[in-house]
Amino acid sequence: MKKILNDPENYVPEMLEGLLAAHPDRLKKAGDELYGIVRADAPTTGKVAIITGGGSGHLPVFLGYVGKGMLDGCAVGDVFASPSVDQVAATIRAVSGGAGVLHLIGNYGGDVLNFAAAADDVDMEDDIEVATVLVADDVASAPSDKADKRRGVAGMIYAFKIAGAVAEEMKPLADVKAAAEKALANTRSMGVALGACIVPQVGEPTFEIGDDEMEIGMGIHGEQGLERTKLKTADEIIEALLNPILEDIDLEGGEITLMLNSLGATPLEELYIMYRKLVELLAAKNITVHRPYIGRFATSMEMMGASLTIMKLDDDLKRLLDAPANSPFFDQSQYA
Amino acid sequence: MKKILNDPENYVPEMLEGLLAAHPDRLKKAGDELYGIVRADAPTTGKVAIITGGGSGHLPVFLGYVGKGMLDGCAVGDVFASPSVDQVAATIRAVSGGAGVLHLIGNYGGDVLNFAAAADDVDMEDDIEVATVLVADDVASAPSDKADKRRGVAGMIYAFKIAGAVAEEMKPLADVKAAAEKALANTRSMGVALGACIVPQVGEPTFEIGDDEMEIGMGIHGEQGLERTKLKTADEIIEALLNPILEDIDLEGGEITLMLNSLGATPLEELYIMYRKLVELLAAKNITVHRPYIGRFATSMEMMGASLTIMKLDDDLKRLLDAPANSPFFDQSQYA
Amino acid sequence: MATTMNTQQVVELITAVAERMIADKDELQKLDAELGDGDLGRTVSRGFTAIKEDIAATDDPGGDVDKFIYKQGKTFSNGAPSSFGALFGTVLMTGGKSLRGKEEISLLDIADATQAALNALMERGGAKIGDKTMLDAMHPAIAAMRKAVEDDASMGAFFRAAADAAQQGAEDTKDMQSQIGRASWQQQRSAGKMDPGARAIAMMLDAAANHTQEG
Amino acid sequence: MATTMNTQQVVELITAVAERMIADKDELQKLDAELGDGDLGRTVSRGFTAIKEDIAATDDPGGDVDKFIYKQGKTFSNGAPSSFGALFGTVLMTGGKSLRGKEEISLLDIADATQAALNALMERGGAKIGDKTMLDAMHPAIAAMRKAVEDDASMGAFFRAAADAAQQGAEDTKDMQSQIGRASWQQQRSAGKMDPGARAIAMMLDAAANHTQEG
Ligand SMILES: Nc1ncnc2c1ncn2[C@@H]1O[C@H](COP(=O)(O)OP(=O)(O)O)[C@@H](O)[C@H]1O
Ligand SMILES: Nc1ncnc2c1ncn2[C@@H]1O[C@H](COP(=O)(O)OP(=O)(O)O)[C@@H](O)[C@H]1O
Ligand SMILES: [Mg+2]
Ligand SMILES: [Mg+2]
Ligand SMILES: [Mg+2]
Ligand SMILES: [Mg+2]
Repeated sequence: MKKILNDPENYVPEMLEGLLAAHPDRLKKAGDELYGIVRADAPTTGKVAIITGGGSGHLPVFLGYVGKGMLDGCAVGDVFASPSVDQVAATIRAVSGGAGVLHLIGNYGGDVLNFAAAADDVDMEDDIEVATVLVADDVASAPSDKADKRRGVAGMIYAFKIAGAVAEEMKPLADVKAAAEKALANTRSMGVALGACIVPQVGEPTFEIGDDEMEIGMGIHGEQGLERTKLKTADEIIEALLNPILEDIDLEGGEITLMLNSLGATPLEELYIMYRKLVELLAAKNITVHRPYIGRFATSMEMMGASLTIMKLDDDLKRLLDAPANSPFFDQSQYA
Repeated sequence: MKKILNDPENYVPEMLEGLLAAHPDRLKKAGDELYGIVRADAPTTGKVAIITGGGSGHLPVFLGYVGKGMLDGCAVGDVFASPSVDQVAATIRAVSGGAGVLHLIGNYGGDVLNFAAAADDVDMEDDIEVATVLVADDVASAPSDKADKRRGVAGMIYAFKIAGAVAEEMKPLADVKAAAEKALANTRSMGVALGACIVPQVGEPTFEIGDDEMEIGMGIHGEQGLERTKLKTADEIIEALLNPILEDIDLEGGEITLMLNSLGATPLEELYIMYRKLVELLAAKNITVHRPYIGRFATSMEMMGASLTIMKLDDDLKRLLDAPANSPFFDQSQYA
Repeated sequence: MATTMNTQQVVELITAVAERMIADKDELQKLDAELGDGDLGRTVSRGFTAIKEDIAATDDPGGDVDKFIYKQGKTFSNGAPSSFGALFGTVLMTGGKSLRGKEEISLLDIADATQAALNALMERGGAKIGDKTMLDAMHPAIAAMRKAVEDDASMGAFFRAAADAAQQGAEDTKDMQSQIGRASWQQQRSAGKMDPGARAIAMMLDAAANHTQEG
Repeated sequence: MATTMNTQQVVELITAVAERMIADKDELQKLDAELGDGDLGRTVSRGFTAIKEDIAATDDPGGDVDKFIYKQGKTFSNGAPSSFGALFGTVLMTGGKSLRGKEEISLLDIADATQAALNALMERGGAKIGDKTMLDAMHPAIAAMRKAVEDDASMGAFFRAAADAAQQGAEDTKDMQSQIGRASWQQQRSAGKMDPGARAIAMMLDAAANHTQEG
């Protein structure tokens, strides 16, 4: 296993200690709970707080979006594992500013169950109101008639951004929840993997893939995808990512934002090579692109591959997307 | 070769076309020269223009730092190759705002020669004044009595940031050059490689490295390093990166900024694991850290490994470092 | 032979199950790698290790049997926070709650507690019988438990019957298509593979049968 | 046999050298992989391909010999923008400039042009003789050229002597420690390896000798 680490069992706590040492001006623990990372100035009284959470190994997802204009806190699991009920509850308590808390989490069994149990706890024990929105944007994971079963991938970042902007406007919980739901109703993702990653505590690749192979639709934890094929060209790959999205949501003639995301090892150069073809394909459908995000936004450690996320825009979503936001991992200043 | 690309020969031009399609609001070609990337609003009349350049495959280096508060332009070479004299000259012409141009480039033979030849051309043909500062921050590449022979790595980003901030203040060429020189006099870097990358036109890894090996001091193009050893722990590795820097520049009791940089495939999680130990080691020497940069700032495509860069600060450098800056790859807003 | 258990006996039973699950975690790991993400072995070993540690750390690991079982549910799910961890935690917590006030528990109590847990799982997790989950091992096990109670079976026979039925239920999941959780993303391709959670339930009951038959 | 060349003959000579360098690029690639970054094979093949293309694209590839050589220097360095590309481009540009106004060039002219190029290289690149670079092949080659001129050698013998001296110079670089360029970062470890740029110069002169000896 080629990794820079000490004891694999300490991968996550040491990572979190490093994070807190690096950004004490912007992040802190949720009380005593190391596995709860919240804004340094949390809670913000009167503001709806938004938290997410899930397994580690996806930086900047999840905790990288804790910051002004986005999330208030994040419950952190071990690599590819859910945070526990107690960790989620500690996070909720640390961010609650009296206006309610929104759980904005990926549609993964463990996370869904543990966040629900934590919501019960803080409801009963602290009278904190919690609403939940599940991210289920990966079109590869279920057909459109079972869209609620889909898993959540990079699309969650658009939900963080949109709901976060609404919360920053001091809107009530129902509005923040509705904004997240609207963002997600307009969002679809699709990924491709070329190479596996290694969970530190396991020490072996999560899946096997031939030197000349790729898998379209693979999940970010190595969940089996739609099709294993020979490695295709960049132009073919981006088409294979775009087409299932276009079949799932009508974008023709509209305006979108998009995220072309490396799963980790795939270099930015290759994202731009794909982007070149992508704008061509979109232009042919009269789809215009606002504020493309091209980079590493949701990774699987050193996995090789990429994902495409598209969010259909209206004036409202566009304004909220453009609002400033800032975290140690995501800085969208007034300039851009 | 596991890469998302079309014809390997088109790796760089297709990457550049994608880049220009993605960021037309912030970047444009240097006239007709695709291999010259400049700010969309270049030239800025009366401002000293700063350009850099070098081989592709290091994003965000080099062109990723073209933007407000940093560079005005970048001449782009093929993967790991210098841009040509004509490409550099076209870039100079596109950014020159009448106040002179600073070449701020890595100390690599091809780049040094071609930028010098281009400077001759624009001096003779266009009366453009050019000054040159070479980045030579990699302590692994030569002993301190031959420090001018060292190669340039991630430390160049601090030089871009500091010199860029001074240029933005509309200071004359001599001041911008002096600022770059001061930044670099205070800057040292050291890297470690765990895994190789593949130059697309070559199709094979640039070097061989065993499954349980690492190489301290390896260059970003796979130049042989100081020592090949068994893979060490994160704590040992960061110490091996820090110690040669501490031997080369006196930091004890001072304030620094630092860049803990992934060479590509190494995930952010592992950088934070190293950072945890790094602050411990620095604290033991009474060295305090201002604004740590932790992420991917200078890569070698999918190379696995990391580098540490340290710049010693004084009030002046600190103010210039904190100034806002913005490019599609680097956004330092007023918030942070 | 006794057909009731006091707290001390429950502690011993759970400890025996824990040992077995930690020892055989690789089998679950492999099944989950086929159908899910390959962490179920780690989940059960972490969850049961947490329970063992909790038992070891408590001076009198007994106390009220309902509270003990409830607490081990919390311990399991906090120690192994995956789907199965949360769900099996719910099984123990709900089971514990349904035994409220009992000093000793009977075989019928166990059948009823398992039924209560099943209901809670369906409510919490949204799965139905036949969705290819741990429910498909629990459901036939409960029927077998009730039949064993009717037949005045010994505790050993009770758990053996439940274990066999659960194992058959786990085998039957091979013919099902996953409707919920990670495995559902495999859609048609999930057919032919055994559900790892169902197998985990069968394995626990088998360990319980071995333990009580020894006694 | 003639000891001067007109433009047409220079074009033929450069074309012959180009063919050879493109054919034997792998040898240079390997040497540069040992001591540098392994791109010298690609550099020479790209540079000489650019020259061949330029010659093919020009109706009358001749014209003034000085201008022709100068132009091929620009073509080489823009076509192969690495250290060697820039430096060998400088060789041709400086050589061309030193032939200003000539219709035909003599062997002495060639020796003088090579000397002018060597001086320019030292100025541009900052290397000295003995720093383990292409200079260490050019320097002995110039001495051999001058001796051949003194000895009234034929053009073929002139280039053969230069090529042999250059090759000996390249061999001698094995004993040197790199003082400049990428190879210098290897410090002591550079000893024992042949400088790839020096070998490239020797290879070019060998190609020139083969071509002119055939004629
Ligand atoms: N909603 C559910 N209801 C009942 N059982 C479930 C549910 N979701 C998952 N399971 C069970 O959990 C097992 C997987 O557990 P685990 O590996 O912890 O899941 P994950 O790694 O996806 O979080 C499945 O085999 C199944 O038996
Ligand atoms: N400053 C210099 N002066 C003379 N020759 C040099 C100099 N730098 C490099 N060389 C020659 O160039 C050769 C390497 O060329 P090349 O592979 O193009 O370099 P790089 O890949 O480092 O840009 C060396 O073997 C050496 O002969
Ligand atoms: Mg899991
Ligand atoms: Mg090179
Ligand atoms: Mg699992
Ligand atoms: Mg080279």
